[in-house]
Formats: sequence, C-alpha cells, structure tokens
Amino acid sequence: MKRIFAATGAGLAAAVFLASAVAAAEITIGLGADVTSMDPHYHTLSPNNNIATHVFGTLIDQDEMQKLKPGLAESWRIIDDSTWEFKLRRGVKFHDGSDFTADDVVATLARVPAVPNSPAAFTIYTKSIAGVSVVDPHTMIVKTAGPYPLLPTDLSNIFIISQKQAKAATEDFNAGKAMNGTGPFKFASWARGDRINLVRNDGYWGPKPAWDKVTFKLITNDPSRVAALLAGDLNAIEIVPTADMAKLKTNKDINIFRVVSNRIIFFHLDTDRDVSPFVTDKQGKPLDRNPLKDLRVRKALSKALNRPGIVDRVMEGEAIPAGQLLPDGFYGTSPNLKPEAYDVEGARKLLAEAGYPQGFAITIHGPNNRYVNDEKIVQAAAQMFARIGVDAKVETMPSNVFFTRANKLEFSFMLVGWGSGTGEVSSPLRSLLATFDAARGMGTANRGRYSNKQMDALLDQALATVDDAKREKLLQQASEVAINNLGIIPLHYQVNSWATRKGVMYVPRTDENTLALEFKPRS
Amino acid sequence: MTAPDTALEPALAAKPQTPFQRFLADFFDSKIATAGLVVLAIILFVAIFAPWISPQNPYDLSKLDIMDGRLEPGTKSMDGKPFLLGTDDQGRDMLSAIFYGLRTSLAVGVTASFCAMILGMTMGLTAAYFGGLVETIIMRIVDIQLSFPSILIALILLAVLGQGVDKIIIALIAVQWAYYARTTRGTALVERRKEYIEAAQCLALGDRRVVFRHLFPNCLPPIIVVNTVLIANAIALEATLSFLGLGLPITEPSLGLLIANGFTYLLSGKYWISFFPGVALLFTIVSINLVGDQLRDVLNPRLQK
Amino acid sequence: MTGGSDAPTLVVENLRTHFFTRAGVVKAVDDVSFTVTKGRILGLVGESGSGKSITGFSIIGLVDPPGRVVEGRILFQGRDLASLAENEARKLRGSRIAMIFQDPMMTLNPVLRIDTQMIEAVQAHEPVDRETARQRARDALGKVGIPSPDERLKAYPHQFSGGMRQRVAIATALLHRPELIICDEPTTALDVTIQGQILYEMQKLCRDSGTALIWITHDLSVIAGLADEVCVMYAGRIVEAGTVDEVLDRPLHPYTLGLIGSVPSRNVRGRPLAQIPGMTPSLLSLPPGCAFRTRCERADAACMEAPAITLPLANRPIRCVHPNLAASS
Amino acid sequence: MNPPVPMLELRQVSKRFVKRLDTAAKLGNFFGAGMREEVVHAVDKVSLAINPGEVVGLVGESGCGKSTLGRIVAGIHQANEGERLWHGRVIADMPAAEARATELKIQMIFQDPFASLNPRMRVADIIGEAPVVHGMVKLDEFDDYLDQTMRRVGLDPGFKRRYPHQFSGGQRARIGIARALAVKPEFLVCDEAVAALDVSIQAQVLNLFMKLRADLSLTYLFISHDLGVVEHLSDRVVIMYLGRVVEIAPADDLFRGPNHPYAQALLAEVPRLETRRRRFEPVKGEIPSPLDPPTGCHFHPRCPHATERCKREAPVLREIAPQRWSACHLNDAT
Amino acid sequence: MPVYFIRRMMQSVLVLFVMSLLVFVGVFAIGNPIDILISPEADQHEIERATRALGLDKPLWEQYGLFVVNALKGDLGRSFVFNIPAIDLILQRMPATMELAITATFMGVLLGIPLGMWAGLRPESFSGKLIMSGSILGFSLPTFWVGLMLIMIFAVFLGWLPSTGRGQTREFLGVHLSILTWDGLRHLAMPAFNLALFKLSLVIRLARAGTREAILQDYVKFARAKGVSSRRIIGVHVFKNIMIPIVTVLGLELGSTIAFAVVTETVFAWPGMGKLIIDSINLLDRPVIVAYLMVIVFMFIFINLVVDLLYSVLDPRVRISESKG
Repeated sequence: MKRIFAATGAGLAAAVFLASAVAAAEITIGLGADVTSMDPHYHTLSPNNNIATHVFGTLIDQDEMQKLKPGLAESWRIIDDSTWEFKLRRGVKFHDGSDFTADDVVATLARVPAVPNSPAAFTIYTKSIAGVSVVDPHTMIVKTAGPYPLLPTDLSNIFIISQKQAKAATEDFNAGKAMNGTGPFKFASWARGDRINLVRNDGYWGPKPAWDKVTFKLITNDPSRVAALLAGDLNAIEIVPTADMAKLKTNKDINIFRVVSNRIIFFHLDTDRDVSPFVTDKQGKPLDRNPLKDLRVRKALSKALNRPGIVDRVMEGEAIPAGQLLPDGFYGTSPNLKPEAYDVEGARKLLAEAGYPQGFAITIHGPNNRYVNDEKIVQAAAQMFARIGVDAKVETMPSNVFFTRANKLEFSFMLVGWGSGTGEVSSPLRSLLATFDAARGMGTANRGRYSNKQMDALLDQALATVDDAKREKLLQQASEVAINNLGIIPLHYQVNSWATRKGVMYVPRTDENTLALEFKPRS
Repeated sequence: MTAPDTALEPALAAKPQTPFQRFLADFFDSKIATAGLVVLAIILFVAIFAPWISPQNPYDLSKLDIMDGRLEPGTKSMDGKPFLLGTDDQGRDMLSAIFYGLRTSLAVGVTASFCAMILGMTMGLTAAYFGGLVETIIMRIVDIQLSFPSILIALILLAVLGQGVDKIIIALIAVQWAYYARTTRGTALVERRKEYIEAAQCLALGDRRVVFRHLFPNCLPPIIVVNTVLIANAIALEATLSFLGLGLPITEPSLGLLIANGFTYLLSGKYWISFFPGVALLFTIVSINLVGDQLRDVLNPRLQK
Repeated sequence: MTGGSDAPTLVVENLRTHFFTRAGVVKAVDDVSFTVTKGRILGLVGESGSGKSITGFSIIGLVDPPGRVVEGRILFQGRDLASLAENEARKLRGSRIAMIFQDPMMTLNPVLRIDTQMIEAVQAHEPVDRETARQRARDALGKVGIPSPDERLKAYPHQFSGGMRQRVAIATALLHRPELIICDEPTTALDVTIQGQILYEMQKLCRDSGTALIWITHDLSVIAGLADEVCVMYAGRIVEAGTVDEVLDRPLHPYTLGLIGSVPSRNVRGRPLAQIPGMTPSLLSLPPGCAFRTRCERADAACMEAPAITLPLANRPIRCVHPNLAASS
Repeated sequence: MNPPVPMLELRQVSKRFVKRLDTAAKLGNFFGAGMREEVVHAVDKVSLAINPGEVVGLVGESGCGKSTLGRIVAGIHQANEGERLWHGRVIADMPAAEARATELKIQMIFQDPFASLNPRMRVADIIGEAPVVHGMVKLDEFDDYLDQTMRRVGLDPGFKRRYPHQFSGGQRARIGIARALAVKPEFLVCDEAVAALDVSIQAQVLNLFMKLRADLSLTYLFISHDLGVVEHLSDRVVIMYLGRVVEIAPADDLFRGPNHPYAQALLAEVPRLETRRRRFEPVKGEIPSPLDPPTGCHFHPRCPHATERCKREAPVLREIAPQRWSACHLNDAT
Repeated sequence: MPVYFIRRMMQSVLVLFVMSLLVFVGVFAIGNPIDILISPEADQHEIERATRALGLDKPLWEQYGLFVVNALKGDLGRSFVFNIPAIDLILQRMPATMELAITATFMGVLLGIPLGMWAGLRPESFSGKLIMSGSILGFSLPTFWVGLMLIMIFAVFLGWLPSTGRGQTREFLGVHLSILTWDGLRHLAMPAFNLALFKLSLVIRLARAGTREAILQDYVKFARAKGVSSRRIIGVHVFKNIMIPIVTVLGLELGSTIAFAVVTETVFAWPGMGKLIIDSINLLDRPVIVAYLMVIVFMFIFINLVVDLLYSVLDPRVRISESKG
C-alpha cells in the first residue's frame, strides 16, 4: 500500500529504487540512545562504542556472551606477571587500503590519553599499561605496572585507528575524514541526532557482512521506535520497550531476540553512617541508630522483595531475578548464590529480631530516566516494604540530579544499576562494593560506602592474580562474602532485546551492542 | 416643568438585577457554555471529594498490589474488588487514580494560576498606578519574561528546583504571573482614564480608596477571563512537563503523569492506562475553556449592551 | 407633501422594518411613508431610537440581521427596491443611491489607501481600468474641496482629519453621480466650523447636480438651514411632515412642539426650557396606542388607539388625534 | 471701588502634556537621530476669574483645551504653571485639610453618562460614598440625606439600590449631578454635561441646572461646544482656540457682535432654527494639530484678516471694552 | 527607526545577560556534569582530569567571567558531551526545527484563516459552531497525546505516512531541508500538523473574532453602500483587517512554536534543537544550554523585528514608532 502511494507521487523513480534496494542488501536499524561523537577515543559511552565497533577493530573482540575472542590480535600470551605478548593478524587492511601493523596499535594507545576535553576518557582501559614495544610489525609486547589480569578485557574496549590518524582531532572523526578503521563497515555519513549511514567494507578480514548499506536511525522515544518498526520504516530496533513486548511477541511480522544482559538492577544502601538522612521512625523522627547497618534488617528488606512479581508485572518478564552481581555463567559468578526468596513472614520476624517489630520509615531514591522502568521498580519496592511494616516513601528524579546527589551521599536507600562492560565480576566488585578509596579507583561507585575487610582482601588478591582459574575462585569467594552480607540488595538482571521485521535474524548480545554484522537475512 | 421624573423605563424597572445576576443570565444564555459549566462542576465535585468517593487511595503505596497491575477495565482484583477502568502497572485503580489525578491537576492549575494572579495583579496595578521608574522596571521584567517561551522557562526552572507539587506550582507561577501583570496594567491604564476615576479624584477620595474601591473591581473582568484560560493552560503545561519527565512525583500522579505513564502502553493495546486520564484531561480543559470563552463574551464590554 | 414639480426620485410607502431579537420584536420602523424629489433635501428628524437611521438603511438595503424589511414599498424612480434581488440591489447601491455615515473616523477602512477604496467603488459599477478609475477618484476629491488630490489619494485614512475623511466619503458617494444620497448624521461628529464646510459642500452639490438628499439628523437647527421638507419621527413612526417652514413655525404635533421648545436658542436666555417630560420609551415595550401618550400633556382616552396619519391641513400629514391646530393659525 | 474678589481665579495657568524621550531615544540622538519630545500645550497661559453666582460658558472646538482647563479648575489636573485661587487665596498654599475642603467645594459634572459612573457601584454608594468618607453626614442621617439629594436632582430614591446600567442616559446624568451635589459644592464645572443627551432630555437637564443654581446659589463653569446651550445659560462667555483664550465677553454682547475673527466665524457657523435655507459660507481650513500649532496668532492661517504681524506675534488678551477682552491685533489698529 | 533598533538592542543585551547568568547558576544548582558523563569506574585522578578538561574546577564566577569574555569574542563554548562548539551543534540542528515550526505556522495560517473567517461570517450556523468546537479541542488537547494518536492512526494502522524521523533531505543554500524531497515532505507532514494544531486553533479564533468584529464596522457597511461585492469586502476589507492581529500574534507565537517543538520532536524523533535542549539538560551540557538560549533570544529579537516591520506594512496607522508604545 505504501509503495503504491509513493509511486503516485513525484519522487517516483527514487522511491521505487529505494524500495527495491531495501529488499536487496540494506538494513535500517533504530537505535534507542543518541551517539555523541564519532571519535572512538573521545567518550566511553555505549552508543558511541557501538558505532565504533562497526568501523574500527579491537585487538580482542567480545562475543555475544562477552567472552573474549581474537580480533586484530590473533593470539596473546602471558610472558610473566606483568608482560604480555600479542600476535597481530596479518593481511588486515584499513578502509583506505593501508596495512594494519603494530605501529597502528602504538599510535592508538598514544592517542587515547591525548584526546582533549574528554568528559570520560578511555584512559580507564589503558592506565595499567606501563610500556609497549614493537617486536616486528605483527608482534608486540605490552608491559603493565604490576600483575594485571584484566589487560585483555581492557584492550577489548580500545578501538584501533590507523597511525595516519594519530594526530586527528575529534572534529576530523565527526566529519568522517578520519573514520579509517579495519571494521566490517565503512563510515558514509552522520546526520547528528538523526542517522548514521555505513557501507560494507568488502576487504573486511572476518565474515562478510550481509548488508551493503546500513542506516542507524536514532529514535530515543520508545513508542516512536516501536511504531517505526511496526510501520515498516525500520528493519530492526534495539531496546524493545517492555510495555510493548507482549504485543510484539504476538505479531507475526515481528521477531524478538532476547538475552540476559550484564546489567544488574539493585538497591544500594547506606551501611556506613550511624544516622542516615532518610531513615526515620514512622513519625518522621530520626532514629538513634541506622537500621541499615544491621544485617538482619537488610536481610528482611531483601526477603520482602517479590522479585518474580517485579519481573512479571513491572518488567513484563523482560528481566531475571538476581542473586548476585552478574547472571550465572559470567566469569567470577558464584554458583552458590541464588535470588532471595519472597518471604514476608520471615522478613517480619527478622525485623522484630533486629528490634523493629513496628518497622520504620525510609525514603527510596531512584532515577526516572536511566534504567528500564526505574521509576516503577522503586514504587513496586515501596509497596512491598509497606507489607512488612516499613513505610517507604518514593522520590525519583532525572538522572542528572540523581547521580550528583547520590555521589554526594545524600541518600540512604537508592535504586541503581550496573552494567559490566568487561563481562566479569571484578568490575562491579571493585566499583560498587570495595571500600571507597578514590586514589586507587576502588569503590568509585560505592554510594552506600559498604566496607568489608574480608571482601577487600579477596578482591585485591584476585586483581593481582593472573591465573584465570585461581582468579575466578577468588572472585567467587569475594562475591559470596559481599552478597551474603548484603552490601547491595540485588533485584534483577535486565534482559536485552531486539525486535526485527520478519526475515531478519539477530544474535542477541549481553553487552547491549547492536551490531549490523550480526543481523542476518533468514536464508 | 421641572418636576422630578420618577418613571423608570418599564423594561428596566421590571428586572432589578445586580450586575452579577445580569452576568448569570447572560452566561446561561449559551447552551454549550452551560454544559461546560455543568461538566466543570462535576469535575470539581469529583476533585474535591476524591478521598471519599474513590474506591481506593491510589497515593498510598501500601494499598496497591503490583500483582493487580495492568488489569483490563472491569476485571476484578485478587481479593475481588472490581476495577471499573482497569489498573495501571502498579496495580492502581484507574478510576481512583483519575479522581485523585483530577484533584492534583486542578489543585496545581488553580493554585498556580491564583498565586500568579495575585502576584501579577499586584505588580500590574503597582506599575499602572505609580508609573515612572517602578512601572519601567516591572514592565521590562514582564517584557523579558513574555519574550521567552513558557515551556523553556518551566523546563529549566524544574530542572533546577527538582520535583514536587510545590516545585511545579512555583514553576507555573513564574511562567504565568507576567500575563496577569500585563493584562492588569493594560486594563488599569484604560480604566484609569475613565471619567469615574476622575470623579472619584474630584471628590477628594484617598488614593488607596480610588485604587481598591474604584479601579480594582473594574479591572477584574478581563483578569477573570485570563484566569480561566491560564488555569487550563497551567493544567495542560503541567501535563506536558510530566510527559517530559519533569514535574510531579510518580507516587502522586496528576492526569498528565497518568497519561505519560500509560503512554508507553498505548501501542501494546493497554489503552486504558493512558486513554481514560486523557479523556478526563480533555473534559477538564475543554470545559474550562468553554466557560472561559463564554465569560469572555459576557464580560466583553464591546459585545455588551 | 411634495413641494417640487419633478417626478419624485424616491417614494417610500408604509415601510416597516422589524428586528427579531431574543427579547422580542423591535419595530424600529413602523409604517413610514414619504417622498423625495429631485434636487431637494428631505430632513428626517428624531431622537435616538426613533428609527430614522434604520429608515435610511432600509432604503439602501443594508439592514443587518436580525433586522428585516417586513412590509412596504420603496419606489426608486419607479422600481421597488424592497423586492429587488441582492445582486440587483448591489448594482444600485453606490451608483444610483449613495449613503454617507455618521462617524467619519469609522467609515473608511483604516488599512486601505484612499485610492484603493475609491477605485473599487468606481470599478464596482463600471468596467473601467484602474487609471481611468483613479482619474475619476481624483476629480471627485477635487470637487469636494480636497487640496492636492493626487497626493491625498495615496494616503491612508488616518492621515486625514475627521472633516477631510467625511469629504472623502462624500467624494466616494459622488463618483457615479447618484440620484439620491442618504446622509446619516454626517456632521454630528464634526466641529462647528467643519460642519459648516460640509453643509456648504452638500448644499452646492444638491443645487448643482439636482441630486435628491435625505438628511437624517437629531438637530433641528441643521434641518432649518438646510432642508426643504422635514419628517419628524418618534418611536419608529413619522409623527409629522411638511415643509421646513410649516413644521418649524407651526408645529401641529405635541412632540414636535416640545422638541422645538427644547432648543435653547429658541428660548429666552436663562428661562426654563419648554421641555418634554419623561423619557424616550424602549421600542421593546411601547405603550399601546399613541407612543407619545405617556409624555403628552394632551393625552386622553382617545390616545389609547394608535392614531393614523391624517391631513388636518393641506399637505400637513400628522399622526395625532389632538393636533395643535391653534398654533398653526 | 475695588472690584469684588472673584470666587475662583486662574492666573497664567499652563498645562503641557509631554511625551519624554527614553534612554534609547537619547542614545539615538547622540548618534544624530534627531528625536524631539512631543509637547502638547493643552492650556497656554490662561487667566480667568469667575465671580460668585456667575455662570461662565467656556466655548471652543475639539482640541482647544477647554476640557483640560475645566479639569484644572476642578483640581483633577495640576497645572504646570500658574496659580489657582479660591476667594483670593492660592489653593496650593493652603494647609492640607483646608485645601481638601476647598477641592470639595469645586465639583465637576462629566460628559459621558456611561463612563463617568462606576459600573460596579450602586447608586447609593456612588452618591453617598464621598459624604460618608469625608464625614459630612452621620450614618444615621445618611438615608435621609441620600433621599434628599436624589430627590433634588429628580431621581426616585426608591432606585438607590440599583446600578448605573439600569438607568437611561438622562437619569445617569442626574446621578452624576447628585454625586457632585452630595458634597455640598459651591462651584460646579460642567464639562459638556448635556452633549451626549437627546434634545428633549437635554432640555430637562439644562432646566435642572438652572433650578439648582437658583436653589443652592451655585456658580458654574459651563464647558460646551454647543453655542446655543452656552448662550442660553451663561452670563459671560470665554472662547478658546488651540489652548489660548481669544475672547471673553458678557453673553449678550458676544452674541450681538463678536470681536475676535474666530469668534465671528464660530458664531456665523452655528445653525439656528430661525435661519432657513441659508447659504453656508464656511471659514476656510482645518483646525491645526495642537502638537504643531501655527506661529504667532494660532488662528492666522484661517483668518480672513491675517497680516504679517499675525504670523510672527501672538496677540495678548486685552480689555477692549468694559468686561470685554479679546486677543487680536486688529484691535490695535483702531 | 534607528532609535527603535537601539531600544531593541538594549533590551536584548539585558535579556541575554540575565538568561546566561540564570543558566550558569541554574546548571550549577542542578548537579555536576562530571557525575553524569564520566564512566562510573573512573578513579579520582580521572575525575579530576575531566573536571579540569571541562573547566569546572574554577569557581563559578570565574567560569561565568570567562564565558562572558569568550561570548563577546563570539565563542559560546564547546559542548561537554560532543566536544564541538556549542553554537555549531545548534546551528546544525536549527534547520530541522525551523522547517518544522515554519511549516506548522503556514499550515495554521492556510487552514485557520479560511475556517476562522467562515465561522466568523456564519457564527450561528452548524459549520461555524463545528469549527469553533474543533478549535477548542485543538486548544485543549495536549500536544504529545495528539502526536501519538497521529502516529497510531496514520503510520501504524493506515500506513500512509512514515511514523518518525526526518526523511530524506536536500541541500539548499548550504542548509539541509526535507521540504525539498517527497520523502522529506511525507516525514514532515505529521509532526508539522501536530505542532500546527495549536496555532490552527489560535488562528481560527483570531480570524473568527476579527471577522465578527470587522463585519460590524462602519467601513464594511460603507463598502456595501458603495456597491462593492461581498467577495471583495470579505477578501480585501475584512481580510486585511484581521491579518493585523493574526500576524502579530503568530509572529510572537513562532517563538513558542519553536520552543514547543521540544514536545513534538520528542514524540516524532525529529532531530531538531528541541530534542537537543532536552538531552542537554539531562546531561547538564551547560554550553549547549546557554548557546541554545542565546540562539532563541536572538531569534526572538529577529522575529519581533520582522513582526514589527510587517505590522507597519499591514497597519498603516502604526509607524515603527519612534516613541514608546
């Protein structure tokens, strides 16, 4: 019907041409978050990194489960605790035709700290590197400041640019001039806030992309994105709104692809201060001690949460009840940790034991535009706390205000989320639960100021252990200590979802990336 | 020859009306405006008595059960209560939520407009009466304010202030006072030149008496008209701000916030979460505007005879 | 009642124009008859609400709803205007019959230039090009005593004084040399010296071109100086008609008598004026019978019947059962 | 014999309405924009004396400043220059209480019967407000006082609870008169008080004015553009043209033979019942804008007798005969 | 005329100064941009580096002073988020918004005036009342709700129009415009109508009120007395008079149309300035917020200027007044 309508119009030739081209090898994908820059080293922001992944390569890639796999480096090995050798892939060419060599990697690592005005630099992934030496064009040695097992993981986040662009400015990337990578797609154009066009890189070293042209449309409004898919303007969308999931599932023209994500939604709670600002008795008078410091209270609150209920009703099934920091199967997760069961009676009993038979009052804070259904989750939790006698008030705010205040430790009990870009459990342990130590970068997001010596020790040990098996054991132990002690109260893991028009398949990814390479026409 | 003529015109003598009675008679002359007033009266009744007529207190989280979430209109809750208009994602009875939402929306709109009216009228009268530097300063501020889109002012103000009923009322006052100030000053300047004010001056009545007994009551009609329009505007603006994620706290939703919440469910067929509050909002604003339109006609001196 | 020898330009017979308002039927013009002859001026005198203006609008066919001519004949050079189709009536308006309004500040469209407004008036009736039309407009302006008409044509109304605007309106009315001009209080809003100028122009026009004029006014003094015949209206009806001298010097109707007595310059200075008691009744609730009954000294039971037009003296139609015949001797 | 002290006197009174330049305009002038303040000399050095019991008519065409002068007399406008005297004493120099009492003695009747009454007040309040506020009547006597005042102007006291819109134009004019009378004035300024009324009603109100004058021995300044009305009512007539007084004369003398050419033209234009089918021979020209009045004698562009001198020099108001004053250079010649 | 410009300039400088100061203090009060922008895993060193990089380490007054100095040189700062000059960012997005706002305004005028005049000429007729009821609806319906309904109906159910986005653009005088392509027009239709709805109602009401008043005026009656056809009376005499308030109000409303594009752009994923400002507020991208407001103020000044000029063209009684209004 649309075709007919278009064909009657003035732009007949163009419309028909476009329409038929779509059928051939074009894909239009709706993205849910705005891309701020094309510079692969300017701002470590998922939408930016997602685009960079298309155009640039990394030494080490992450698969759809965030397992590391060879990328531009064919292999790597540990020479000693702080020395790594990387063998680079041969025959790889940049989009401009030049060969990929170790010098490009050196140039990239040199550029990362030199990008001006970066609000969030990629240096967090390169700071462990003490020196790089080139053995031959396809072999290089990386030395770290101390034992640093996460080096490959960190390097999987660094996009390799050609040495020709070593001095390129952010503007050059934004304008497309410097968009010279080794990735499966070449940069074509970017209309800021609207769309990004890519074309196939026929010289790509890996599997051949199915699409000649890729268009990413930026539609941050959820219903609009769904509507565009339903209207057939898009072949695929990311971040399917949970509200529409049920309906889309029944739509024969739509395919849904889902996988559990690396993002956990949890409550952070003030376990540090003796008087916490938003915990009072039921009349609103301050309490003489902070009940949240009492493990029994934390346990009671955890038991009061009906996780399956939230998953079912608030998240429309698009989440999985959480018992630890990453879903089972991720590196460093403990098989012993299970989601706390919903148990109102048990919770009441624990509260009484802790000396709060009548409960107390608390304000739950949360952002209202950061996580999937964040505002609704907070309300649901408040409902559930009310059932065990804890009067919970809800206060949500835009994330700009929320995070500023949270970082100033203004809250007592707050909803936050954490996505582990590295795909393993040391990331949340280090940032969320380690004792706050700004200089060492420990507990940077520990907004409850949870502190546990035993956990700190286990984590430090793990982070200095290069042996993967041993490290995993240590991380599992650290997780168990922190979670059993309820340094945070885990709620659920988000589920990443994509929806496509019939005929297009996708391999869903835990890291939320929407990779055109992974969309395949059904054969 | 100079005998006092005591014969009033019979037509006039037959109906000794106060201006207010005359105003009422004129007002009810229009069927659609009367209908608007009736609807508005029902809405006001619902808003005022919401706590007594709602099946549920939708603002009390402990009364909600998430397991009742997103039930269709007419279905029964787990413990058998029927939800006439269905529930939202938190298990909130939509009917109660709309009653309370009306209450909040109207309270926000009316309070904000009323405060803005007091502030703006004071400013406008001050400017008109004192003139000179005071007038220049006040009217410059008004000009600056009016030369800027209201939604942007509210947007930035709310971003700074944060959420809450009080905050959104402050933002709406900040947006609206200038309209009142301008209208009041304009009317006051016109009225001030009328002969009855000169007559009052001639009778050596005090300045304050002239301003409040003579000038002020005659400035009221246009302000009342502006007021109805601005109440409707305030309600709509609050809804829009809520839609943009600023404004009221999620636990005490106004109509706008209810619509915004249900907005995400529209495409999935759960129309009732957004649709019914939308209808309530529509009726509210339309009825206020209808009443305002009629007020404008009735109070317009040019159409008056 | 005609004084002229020529065939009448306009004959109005039993005209009734009613307004159908929510409050009831307002009989703004109720059984009005008169005749206007070529080159002569008929004065239509009355106080506010007497129906004199509506009579004028009825003739030219510009009574707005809810008003409507419900009865009567308006014979303009033998054609009945009341039965004309709108398009036919439009063709007559502005070409054969013109009208000048009371408030010169309002009769010209403030956002259109004078030439636009005059040229459209020319072109509405004659298929001439703009230049010819402009030429006609310029000549017309010159004729009514507007200096440098070429320049003034390009001006907007607000650049004119009230008197000048009234001249423009008159010039516009003259464009097609109409046989009849209806003047609805055209000098009321003007200063005395300017009124004098306008009266001068109108008088000259009437003398020179033989146009018939209906001059509607509340001011007996103006009529005295200008008109040939006069009709006095009260509450929608003509109560007395005749030549100016007859009516002003020997008024038969008590209302006319009172009206003349109310004019200050007629009275001895400082003495009380011979006033009419009471006030003009609302047309919505006229007393039954003679409308003037409640204010009339002579009123008696006979006045409860609505009086018809009678001719107690030759050529002196009057609507009263107690005409003041003594005064007319 | 000393002339009696006038009841009310104006000495060299001027009133200017100025539209000032704002900062931007001043800045513009700095760069040569050449902006000027707009000044209207509504009243230009007018002197006037009114004796007790007199009725003085003030006549002129629109824009001549007669209404402004009336408002200066009534104390509504303050003059920029000149003095206002009450029985020989400068009102501005009186103590506050006395000045206020004096202002109450001078009351004004307005033109527009619609705009001059506050539409939101009952007749009782309109009339009774000032006497109550000023403590002129005790509360228990208020009703009687109000009834008496209303009856005096021919209004039925039974309608005192009504609002202005429920009255006809003539009745509204009476309410306006009652409002002024309620504070027991000695001097009334009537600004076109009958202009908006129908002839028959106008006659009633004029009769009322004359009756009140006799009953209460009032003094009037009667402002009107209608020479017939002024002629009927006034003892003396003052004629203004563009802010200046051109002639003052006893009414009889003036209407018998005006001196000033403007007065002559004005009188010649007045339509009268007695003149039938006259030939109008109008004075030429338009009334100039008060923003930009002609030099010298304001009337010279329209005056049939204008000389070079008239363009240069403004004539002063001189007494040309007992009680007759005129401002015309022609009087110098003879 | 020069004085008029001086007056406008003085006003604008004042507005700009006050606005920029408010935004500085405002953004400072909302939160710290670093908290939003930086990777949560960053350590103290990295936080300090980023703070310095964005110039947020200096005291607020110094930041403001620096801004004023730079602004006088024409530099409104670089976006924290995008690291390009804020003004460039806005100018890139401006054509999309302007295109939307202007199309909406034209829609409002082209539909509104005939409808309004019709209703004004026949206030008691069914069609007249229907038009007025419609305009009250248009006044009352929240923009976002209408937007979504439009998408539901025309994109999802009927499939006539593309749901969201801007569609194909073509460059014209260095500006990318979607109005020049068929695809672009199809994309523009719904958002423009959504934005136009309020204007449309406004124009209908203005036109109706203006017509009702104009037809009672003496000059209309005089024109009829001249024998001028009713088509010309309505098309010239009435039309020119009602255009005065409509042009004035619409001109001033163009500013708020641009501002209200925020909502429409959010619903229709229209890549204009409005979406940018919302995102910038969420990300506390202060230079962009300031620059956006500056641009809006400048646009207002410009629009006011044009309106005043147009006004003096339409209404000969008004000169660009040399004296205060």
